[in-house]
Amino acid sequence: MKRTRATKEESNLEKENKDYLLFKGCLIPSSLPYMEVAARRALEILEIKITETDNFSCCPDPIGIKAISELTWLSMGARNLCIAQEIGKDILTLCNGCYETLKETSHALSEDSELLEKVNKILLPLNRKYEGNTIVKHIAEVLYLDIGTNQITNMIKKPLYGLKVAAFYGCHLVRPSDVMNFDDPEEPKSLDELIVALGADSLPRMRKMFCCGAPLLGVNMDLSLNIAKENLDNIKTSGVDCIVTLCPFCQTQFDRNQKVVERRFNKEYNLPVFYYPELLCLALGVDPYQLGFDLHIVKVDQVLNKIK
Amino acid sequence: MVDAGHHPKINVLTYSELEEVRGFVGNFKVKVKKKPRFVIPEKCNGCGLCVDVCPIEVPNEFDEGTTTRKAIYVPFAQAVPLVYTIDMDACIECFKCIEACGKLEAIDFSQKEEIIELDIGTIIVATGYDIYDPTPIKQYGYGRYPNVLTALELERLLDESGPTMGKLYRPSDMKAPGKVAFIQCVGSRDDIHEYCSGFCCMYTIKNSLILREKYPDLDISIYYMDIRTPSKGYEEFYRRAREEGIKFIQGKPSEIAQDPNNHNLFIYSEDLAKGKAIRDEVDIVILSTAAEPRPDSRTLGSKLGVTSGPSGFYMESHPKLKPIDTPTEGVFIAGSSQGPKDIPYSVAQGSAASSRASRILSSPEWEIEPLIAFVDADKCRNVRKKCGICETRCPYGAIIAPEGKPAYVIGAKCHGCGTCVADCPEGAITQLHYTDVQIVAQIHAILREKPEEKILVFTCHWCSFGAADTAGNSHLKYPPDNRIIKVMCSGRLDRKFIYEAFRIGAGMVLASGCHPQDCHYITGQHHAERRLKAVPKILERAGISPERFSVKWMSASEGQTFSKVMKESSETLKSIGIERIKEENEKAKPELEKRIKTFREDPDVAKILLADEKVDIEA
Amino acid sequence: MEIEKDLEKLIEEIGGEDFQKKVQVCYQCGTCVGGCPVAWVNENFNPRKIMLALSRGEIDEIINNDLLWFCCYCHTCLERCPQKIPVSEIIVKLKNIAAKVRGIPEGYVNELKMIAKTGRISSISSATERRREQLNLPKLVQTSVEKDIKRILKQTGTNLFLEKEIKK
Amino acid sequence: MKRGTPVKIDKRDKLILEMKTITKEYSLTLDKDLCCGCEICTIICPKEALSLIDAQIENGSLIEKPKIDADPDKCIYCGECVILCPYNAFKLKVNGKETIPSVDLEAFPTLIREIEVDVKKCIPDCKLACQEGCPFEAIEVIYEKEIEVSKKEKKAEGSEKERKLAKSQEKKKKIEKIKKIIDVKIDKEKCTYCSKCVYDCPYNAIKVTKPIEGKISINYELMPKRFKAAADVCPTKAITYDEKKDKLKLEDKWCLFCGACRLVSPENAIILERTRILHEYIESGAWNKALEKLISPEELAKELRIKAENKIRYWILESRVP
Repeated sequence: MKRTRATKEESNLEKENKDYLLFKGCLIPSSLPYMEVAARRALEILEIKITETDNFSCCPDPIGIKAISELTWLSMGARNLCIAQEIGKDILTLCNGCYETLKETSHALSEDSELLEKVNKILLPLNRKYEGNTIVKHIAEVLYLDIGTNQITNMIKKPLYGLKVAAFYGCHLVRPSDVMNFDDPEEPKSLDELIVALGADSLPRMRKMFCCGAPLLGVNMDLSLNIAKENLDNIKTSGVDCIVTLCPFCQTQFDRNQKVVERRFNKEYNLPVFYYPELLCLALGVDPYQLGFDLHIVKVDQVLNKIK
Repeated sequence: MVDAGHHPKINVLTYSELEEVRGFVGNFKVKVKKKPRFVIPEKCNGCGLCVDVCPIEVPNEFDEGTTTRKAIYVPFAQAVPLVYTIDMDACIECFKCIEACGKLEAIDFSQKEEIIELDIGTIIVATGYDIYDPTPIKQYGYGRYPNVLTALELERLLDESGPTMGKLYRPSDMKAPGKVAFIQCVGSRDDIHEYCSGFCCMYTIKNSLILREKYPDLDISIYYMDIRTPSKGYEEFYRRAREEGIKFIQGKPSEIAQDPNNHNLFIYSEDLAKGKAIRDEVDIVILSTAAEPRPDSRTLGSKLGVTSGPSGFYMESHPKLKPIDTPTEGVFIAGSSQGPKDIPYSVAQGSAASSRASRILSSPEWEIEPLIAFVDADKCRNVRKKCGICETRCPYGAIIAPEGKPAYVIGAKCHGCGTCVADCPEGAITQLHYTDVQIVAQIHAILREKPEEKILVFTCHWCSFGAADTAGNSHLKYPPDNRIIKVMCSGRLDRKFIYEAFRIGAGMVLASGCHPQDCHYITGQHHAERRLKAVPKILERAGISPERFSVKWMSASEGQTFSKVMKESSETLKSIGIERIKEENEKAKPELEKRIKTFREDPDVAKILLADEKVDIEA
Repeated sequence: MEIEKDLEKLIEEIGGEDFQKKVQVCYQCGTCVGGCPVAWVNENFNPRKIMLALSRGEIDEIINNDLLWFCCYCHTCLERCPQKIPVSEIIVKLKNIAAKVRGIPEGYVNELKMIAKTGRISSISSATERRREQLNLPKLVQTSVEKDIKRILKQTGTNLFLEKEIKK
Repeated sequence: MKRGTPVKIDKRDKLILEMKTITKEYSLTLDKDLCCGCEICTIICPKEALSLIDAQIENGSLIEKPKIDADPDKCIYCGECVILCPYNAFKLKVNGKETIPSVDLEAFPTLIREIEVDVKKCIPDCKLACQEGCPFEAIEVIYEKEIEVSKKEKKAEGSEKERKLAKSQEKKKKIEKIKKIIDVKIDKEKCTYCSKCVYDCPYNAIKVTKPIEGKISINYELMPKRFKAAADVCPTKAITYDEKKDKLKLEDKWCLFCGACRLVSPENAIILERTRILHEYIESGAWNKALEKLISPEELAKELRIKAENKIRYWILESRVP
């Protein structure tokens, strides 16, 4: 934790005019555009500039594609990193999956020169060459380390006092910890502190770092929903008003599949699910109607009413 | 403890720190820092009135923070001497204790730190161990979940005179628990501490049986990887625990979760016998944490000339033959400062150490290893001009160079590292049993046949030779092309030995010794490192590829490293090739000849050189 | 390029003996199972048993079992292993072998197809575009992505999984 | 983190230091809203566990008041800060109960601070000046009220609209009037004994004993222009800022001599000296030390001399010469 604190101070110094290359990913822009809206608005208000490019492909998926062929996974990841390298900017991702793929690819290729050579050979016909050491940041990392919770507290206009929230980090934000090196893998603090910065309360619960189960959606729906149920049970018993995620996969699993779990196990949860930038936007005073809350499957009205 | 305190011949110095040790076996001069306790022991009768009036409370270290103590305190009820101490980090100097003490006038706020000097014959180090703080193992939630205890905390709670008068409560709500679970190997046998802490299995079984006796209805389970019961009567004890209905579940728990509403704990683990993941709801979890060396063991060790192994515990002279002795004669180790051990083993070792010590104390004279150095007064240049290099080299102050007179060695103080020998510019100092003649003769003997195919390895007695020994003991394989010459310390390594080896055609030379912090002669390795730094450059200038000479530091336990280094060196040797080695050696000969000039001047060494050269010619 | 099916060669490719050695220090404590979300909901999935089989050289046993694909790659096992064995990473490597020897699950085939076609894992439909327009988001455009991705897939031999699928 | 290791919990409105063992729990809470960032606790803390974070001042006005930071490793929960904080911002709890062990064991005195209201002197036409003027909302006046309706003649004629308007105005004209003051309640938790109410009260009904006595003055030459931070920080409103004249106004009658204004002002611009602290009789080295730090050594010497004289008198009277 000490390490995180140190970087927090350091990066606060150099945050002036920070400009990132936005990596939208696949799932957010096509299926969950409301997440993109919130992220864009939040970054705009917090004065973080973003550049965009149309050249990015899928990150690719660290579960499916990596399982099929690690080399393909690395090469496609390296291709995306090449693009960032050409533009000369650090990558900002909105999704834990993209975050892991790009950060781990960058890490692996910087550590292992043989592997880098191998990947560059594959990229040769594409007229691309990866040099290594591209910096990849998750939006939570930018908010927590670059801007800092104090700054966020100072900027919010409508504090979310009294809102009880379950923080759901998602696996790949913090694990594997020696690659991600962002927050503690067992007892992370960043999202909790970010939530507290908005005036809301982040409540403790059992098995906070349990996987959401989304990676198994394409392999075995049954297992995936069972894992989601374990999480929803734990979240529900902790007595929160809503869930806050940092990843479109967790978001899908809890928002879209909540009803499926409810039906299958004959239970009722009724837990609205927010992407953290959505809550941030609300606290920063963005009009809820601009954020596309109607696209949420679990209706968020109860939460919006509570924070009014 | 009380007996020791009353014994006329035992002087107990508590609340004191070792400052400095000088001298040698039988004649140690020891400086001890007595910290001020602000209470005069002779006047204090231990009544405890001062404690009642003290307004400040801090966590009690003896009770592992399960309760508090006052700023004026005795560590524990049986402490010897039973004298109060004021903790100045907590005291606010209200002087209420002075008022309470009244006519006894035992409290003295003007006390200062005091250094006392003692004449000591032998020293036994028995500084014990520390308990690993399991907070970094975040998944077990120690420090976050109130109902997760360490085994030592449980031990205090179960003590009849402890903070809860021997009752076990859930710290979160002070209710009696219905179900408790022990988790074994917390912080040992993993990436935190590689070793097995040894006694945790037994104390867990002991505590589970005490709990069973106190609370017959309590549900007790023990999560373990292996239960280790290697000593006499231990396995029977384990069997008794099973008979008493204590559940043993094989499987290391992956995480402990806490129900935020009622502080109940959930253990998530695999039950290996069933082969599936299980969840267990319990009231209290007790972590059997690892034993670890005390944080200041290395600093204390360096004052005493006792080294620590990779795990941080003190190293014995020889793991099998000299388990109590240390490299410094007259200093012995006992108990858990040497490694984790249980009570009978500690008592046995303590008794052994005291009898080893009394051997020295009871004899009027003590024979030391004859490995000492002496100065040839005729050669010493200190007579002609101020030199005194040898004096600066000796870490023990055993060699003295008075102005205008030849230097001399105090035999009993000399530990025999040979650093002064190697650094004497005139070659005036000789070390018995490791004379230049003897070492050069070894070099010549080893390199008599096919020298270019051989790797000459210089090792120090304690570490790198130990590493070679360990490699052999552990049946590690490495190529047979190396030849070892042992010296007491790498500090003895004269550069001329290396030049001589190359001059007569060695394929490779490897100098080795201990890691900097482990040197058994305190600074010997440091001087060797400094001296050997220049060698590769000189060799390169002479025409010898620098990779043919290398320096490696390793500790006695690093058998793996030794075999790895030998394998690598062997490969380097092969990759260079005999032809090139021969060529290089031929080219370098004149330059090397110059560098060993002083050897030729020494008649005894010259004899060996000449004899060998004659053999060459005859051949 | 063709899908390699020789097991020994495949193991050699991912590091051979060293790869297997990584798990030989495993002392079968079960930490990986206790924290595994999949083992929690499915009794048969057991990463410890996978490590056991691997350390004994019984790799074909692992890859012939469909359970391997159930690993959800959450890295909990990797974080908590007391011997620092990268369990999840090892399972990925085993999955790579299994993919070549026995093929991949249907869900992943669809994903791969989508990637080969569009370079993304989710399609951009006109409905998506409409929704983005409503939310004032810029249009989704892609340039030169598909061609690049196809090349990468061909170079790394991953496209063979697709061809095989098409033949079916 | 071993059991009993103290921790710091920094919340939006509270700073908490906690030391939890199984049998005992200590917690020291600083209410950030009540704290004005004066220096008293940092001066007297015997273990230097408390420190000040400087205020933020922009263009002469206060952006953020000075804050107190605490070091959990140094704090020993002696409670000295609790006793001396003029604004009751600190709370010490042992096992959940509010108490100060050092006071119970006579290592620290309690301050003499009193407030008395003579309700008999209260006359209803004061318009509750004490309640309205209290900077800490600690005074609640309980009174009987009477509703007086102004009896303006209603215009009978006029359009309906006008009549409606008149009706609404009529409502507004209902004036609450205080008939009799029954009691004046002082919330001792909130009251800082600043004695502002004494001077607000037109009838001399309130008497206050201030715990700290001293002298304060402003050196206007050193004060920058348009500087109002000193007024912004003052919790008792003893310093006010006059916008028109661009001048700080000082009213030392209800100054608590806490020194918050001195902290935010330029050096030597505010001259402050604490001369006396009213406290119960006590003999304690720790208290003497606190006095020495808080008031001048000369004043301490005076106090010690009085103590010594008392002692001698006692000995003589009881003829118990030591």
